[in-house]
Amino acid sequence: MTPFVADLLIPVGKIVAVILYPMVMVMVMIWLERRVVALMQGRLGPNRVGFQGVLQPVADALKLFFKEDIIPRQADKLLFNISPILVMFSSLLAFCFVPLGEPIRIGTYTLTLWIAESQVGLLIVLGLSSISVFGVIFGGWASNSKYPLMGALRSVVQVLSYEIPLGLTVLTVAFVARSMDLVEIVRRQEASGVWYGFLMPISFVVFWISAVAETNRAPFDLPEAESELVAGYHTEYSGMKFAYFYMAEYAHMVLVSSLVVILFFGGWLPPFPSVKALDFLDAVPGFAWYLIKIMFFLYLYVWIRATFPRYRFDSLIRLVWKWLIPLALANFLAVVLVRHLR
Amino acid sequence: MAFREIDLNMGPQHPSTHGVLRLKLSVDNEVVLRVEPVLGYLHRGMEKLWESLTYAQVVPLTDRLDYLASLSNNLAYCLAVEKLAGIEVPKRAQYIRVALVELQRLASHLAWAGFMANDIGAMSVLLYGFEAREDILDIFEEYCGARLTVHGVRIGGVIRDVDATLVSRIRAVLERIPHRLEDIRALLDENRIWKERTVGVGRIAAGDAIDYGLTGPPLRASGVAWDMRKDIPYSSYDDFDFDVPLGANGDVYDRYFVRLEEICQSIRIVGQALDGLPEGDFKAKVPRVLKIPPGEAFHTIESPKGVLGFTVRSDGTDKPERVKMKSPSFINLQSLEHMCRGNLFSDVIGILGSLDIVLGEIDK
Amino acid sequence: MIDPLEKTPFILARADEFITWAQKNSLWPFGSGLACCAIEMIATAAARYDIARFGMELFRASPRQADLFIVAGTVTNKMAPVLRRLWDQMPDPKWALAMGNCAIGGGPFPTYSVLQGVDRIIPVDVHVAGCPPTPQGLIHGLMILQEKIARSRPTKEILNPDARRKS
Amino acid sequence: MPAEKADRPELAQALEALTGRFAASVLSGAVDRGELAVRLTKDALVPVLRFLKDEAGFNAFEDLVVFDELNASLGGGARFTVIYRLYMFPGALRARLTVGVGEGESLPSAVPCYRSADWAEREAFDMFGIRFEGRPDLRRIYMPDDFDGHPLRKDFPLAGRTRGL
Repeated sequence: MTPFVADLLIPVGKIVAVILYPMVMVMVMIWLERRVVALMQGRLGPNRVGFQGVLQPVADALKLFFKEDIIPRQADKLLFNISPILVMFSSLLAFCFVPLGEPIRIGTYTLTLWIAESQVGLLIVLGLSSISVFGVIFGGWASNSKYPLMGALRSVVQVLSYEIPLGLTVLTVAFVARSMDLVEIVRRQEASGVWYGFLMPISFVVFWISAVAETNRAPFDLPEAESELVAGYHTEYSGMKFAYFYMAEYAHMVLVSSLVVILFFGGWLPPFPSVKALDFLDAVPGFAWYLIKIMFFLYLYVWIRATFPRYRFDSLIRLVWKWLIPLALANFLAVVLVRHLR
Repeated sequence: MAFREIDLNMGPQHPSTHGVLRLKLSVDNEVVLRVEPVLGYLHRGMEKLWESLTYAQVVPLTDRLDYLASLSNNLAYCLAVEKLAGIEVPKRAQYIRVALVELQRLASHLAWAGFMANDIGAMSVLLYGFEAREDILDIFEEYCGARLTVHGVRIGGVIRDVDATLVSRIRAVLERIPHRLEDIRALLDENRIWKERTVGVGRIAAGDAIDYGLTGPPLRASGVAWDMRKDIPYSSYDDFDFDVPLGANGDVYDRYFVRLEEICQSIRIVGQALDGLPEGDFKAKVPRVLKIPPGEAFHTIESPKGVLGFTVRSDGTDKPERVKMKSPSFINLQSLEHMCRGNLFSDVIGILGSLDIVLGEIDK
Repeated sequence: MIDPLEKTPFILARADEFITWAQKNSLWPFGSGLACCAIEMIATAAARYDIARFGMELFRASPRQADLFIVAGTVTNKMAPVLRRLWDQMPDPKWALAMGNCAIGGGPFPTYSVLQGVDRIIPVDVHVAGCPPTPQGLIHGLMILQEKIARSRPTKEILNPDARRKS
Repeated sequence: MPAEKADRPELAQALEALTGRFAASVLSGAVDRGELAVRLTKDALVPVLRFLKDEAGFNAFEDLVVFDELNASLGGGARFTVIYRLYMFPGALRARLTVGVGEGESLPSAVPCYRSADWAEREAFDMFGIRFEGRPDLRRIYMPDDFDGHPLRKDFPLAGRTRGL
């Protein structure tokens, strides 16, 4: 492979891919959510634009692109403009560190399916994904309006609280895998023969609940609770800036689902590695397994949304401080003890 | 994160004020200090308008008061006029009225369950409630051609007779509704989040409830068995066997529970009314131009929202001198502040939803 | 109005088609329920009629994110300034649909407190008659609006923003 | 027709006690169609309401109805007739108090006695311009604060004096 291809084209291709991949996933997710929720409610959902309505998110995005962009006169213009970008790009940037599979060998060249490999990839991804909350806070504050401000305040408390159990459960994974490298974590799961989700079910459950709360999704969608706060922190946003918030929420969901799959469900590994009769599953490319697993968790998001009412603020905080954090702490201690005794 | 007490303006355009109600809230860290409802955004001047219409022309306008239960409004007004004019309604018409009004109660409560759950965030229930409600609207559409503003009860009787086809269709719907109700109850009854949001929220004790003039399901949720259908039976309600479901705590959950139980009771009543449908006319002989000698009458019924009454005063012409409506939502809403004070902002929405107000009825 | 004989360059015509395709297929209504018609509007979004099929189920609670103002119900003089303000808060391009006789012309209420037609305060694109209109009627109105959007030429407004302000 | 409760002894007893105690103020009293109907002068309104609530057991306030007697007032009668409807639970009995109010006169408020009369009085003030004394916050409830006139008065035109917008 010529140096030109290796040094220039492939990085450029990767950059395009890392933008396209989350965006396509977001579009698919938006369509999926609207269709699946509709079907769960005995409706049909979007089915007019394109085959079965798959182009619906495209039409939505295009329409929003051509909408007028309103900045309220009382708003803090700089922060008002920055926050949607901050939210969108922190989610997209995190995707640079999320591997999509094992490196592929093309002749002598090794194509890695990630943009940046880092020994502390896990920390970076979590850190970047929590930056997006600043976008929410700034956006809510800069709107200079009461409902967005209340949404932003709710968001602060919620994210601050739920980061703790999230961090504690991630710690158990890092502890067991003895690595913070996302690729390495998957490899360790392959080597140990059991996915961490089955090894440490409590870690997985706490992580998942906290992750749903982190992404501001039902039943934890208090910062944008429609029946209470109109549209929450993005009430004053219109056009493309609103689209950024909207897409960032879904990008965040894709990111969190990817993390769950990598940390707890073996990433791109095929299921049942120890069952000889199912060896043919290895023939399916790892990326396909990866996508299937992500889709499952995205579906779970939608399922939860269609089923549960919204938490109230105090019970939300009670849930995390009285249940999740003690549980995560006990779980962490247990993991350390078991690991130490063995 | 202590921040000052702020005034929050909810409405008149807000997704969960059920229309164009405006609430002036004072909140301190989301804890509600004061609630002041501001009305009149849907004040259409109905009572003034009625004074310029004949007795029969008023009936279709009553549809637009409580638009989720238009037949109940028709019935209350017609009963008041009949009481004033001394019109004897045939037994068959009374039974048809009961069947229609109880179907309307089903529709209203099902829609309420949907709105309420949607306010709390369970959006699927809204769709399930409306799906079940569509079945009932189909019956209305077949009976008199309209879905929402039905205008099925007329002075002296009902608009037309029911035939065997309609009866069998109603029975089919009555069999389907419990299944739909099952779907809703499966999602909510034992749901932890739902219970956290509703149990013990918006409590009102029985004494306070009566003092505030609360009527209908919110009052019965506080354990007061005040139901006009039992207390002062009208339209042959004393012929039917039904229970008045009561709550114990007077909180939002009990209001939910009482309404869902009322759905079951209404199904029973409609079944009995259809079984025992007597032979006879569906309408009394009422002169085309109804002139009523001077006088005044007041009649109340138990509408899905509470005790609904009409005062009709006649001056001897073919138009009422004054029609005054006693609207249940109007009085029920007064107790909002009592229930909300000290609760969280999110609960205001739940409590408001649990009162089941309709702005058309409040603002007239 | 658009002059049908006026020539549009080929590229712009294609761009118009493209943009209006997106706009007409993604009409997010502003969930503004005023009176009885609001119930029928919700019924239209519910299971049996399901306007989600046309991508219109995202009832936005904030006017900033909505494209279509469905004036569903009686507009009173007290409510009229509020409605006008909400309309002004909606970003262009936006459309208004007057649902029901009250919104069209006061309906059965020729009284001291009712605004006799919402087009006195906001420009209405489609009127749907009925008291209240059935969900089928509302969907028909929405389809007419889609046709109207398909005939519009958004590029003209984008290239010449003054034209929009004048209209 | 609902069962008439004219023979219920409570109503007759209440009427007797009422006419005994407030003889000077009760203009007429009867038990009419299962209802205790009393016409009285407005100075005794609050004591009578209190008596009916605390001693006769009419614990719920149902409705406040105002009639504009424009024609009668031209002949010298009071401009408005105000009717208070009370309800007894349990028992399902009703009481009706009738008071006449002249143009520009005010009524003592029933709110200290029955909390649920609050908005009903505001409505009466908004629609007829009857003032109620001894209660806070007597503002218009339906019409905007700057609205001119009281719509339900007989001399107010249906379409209003000024066309809105």
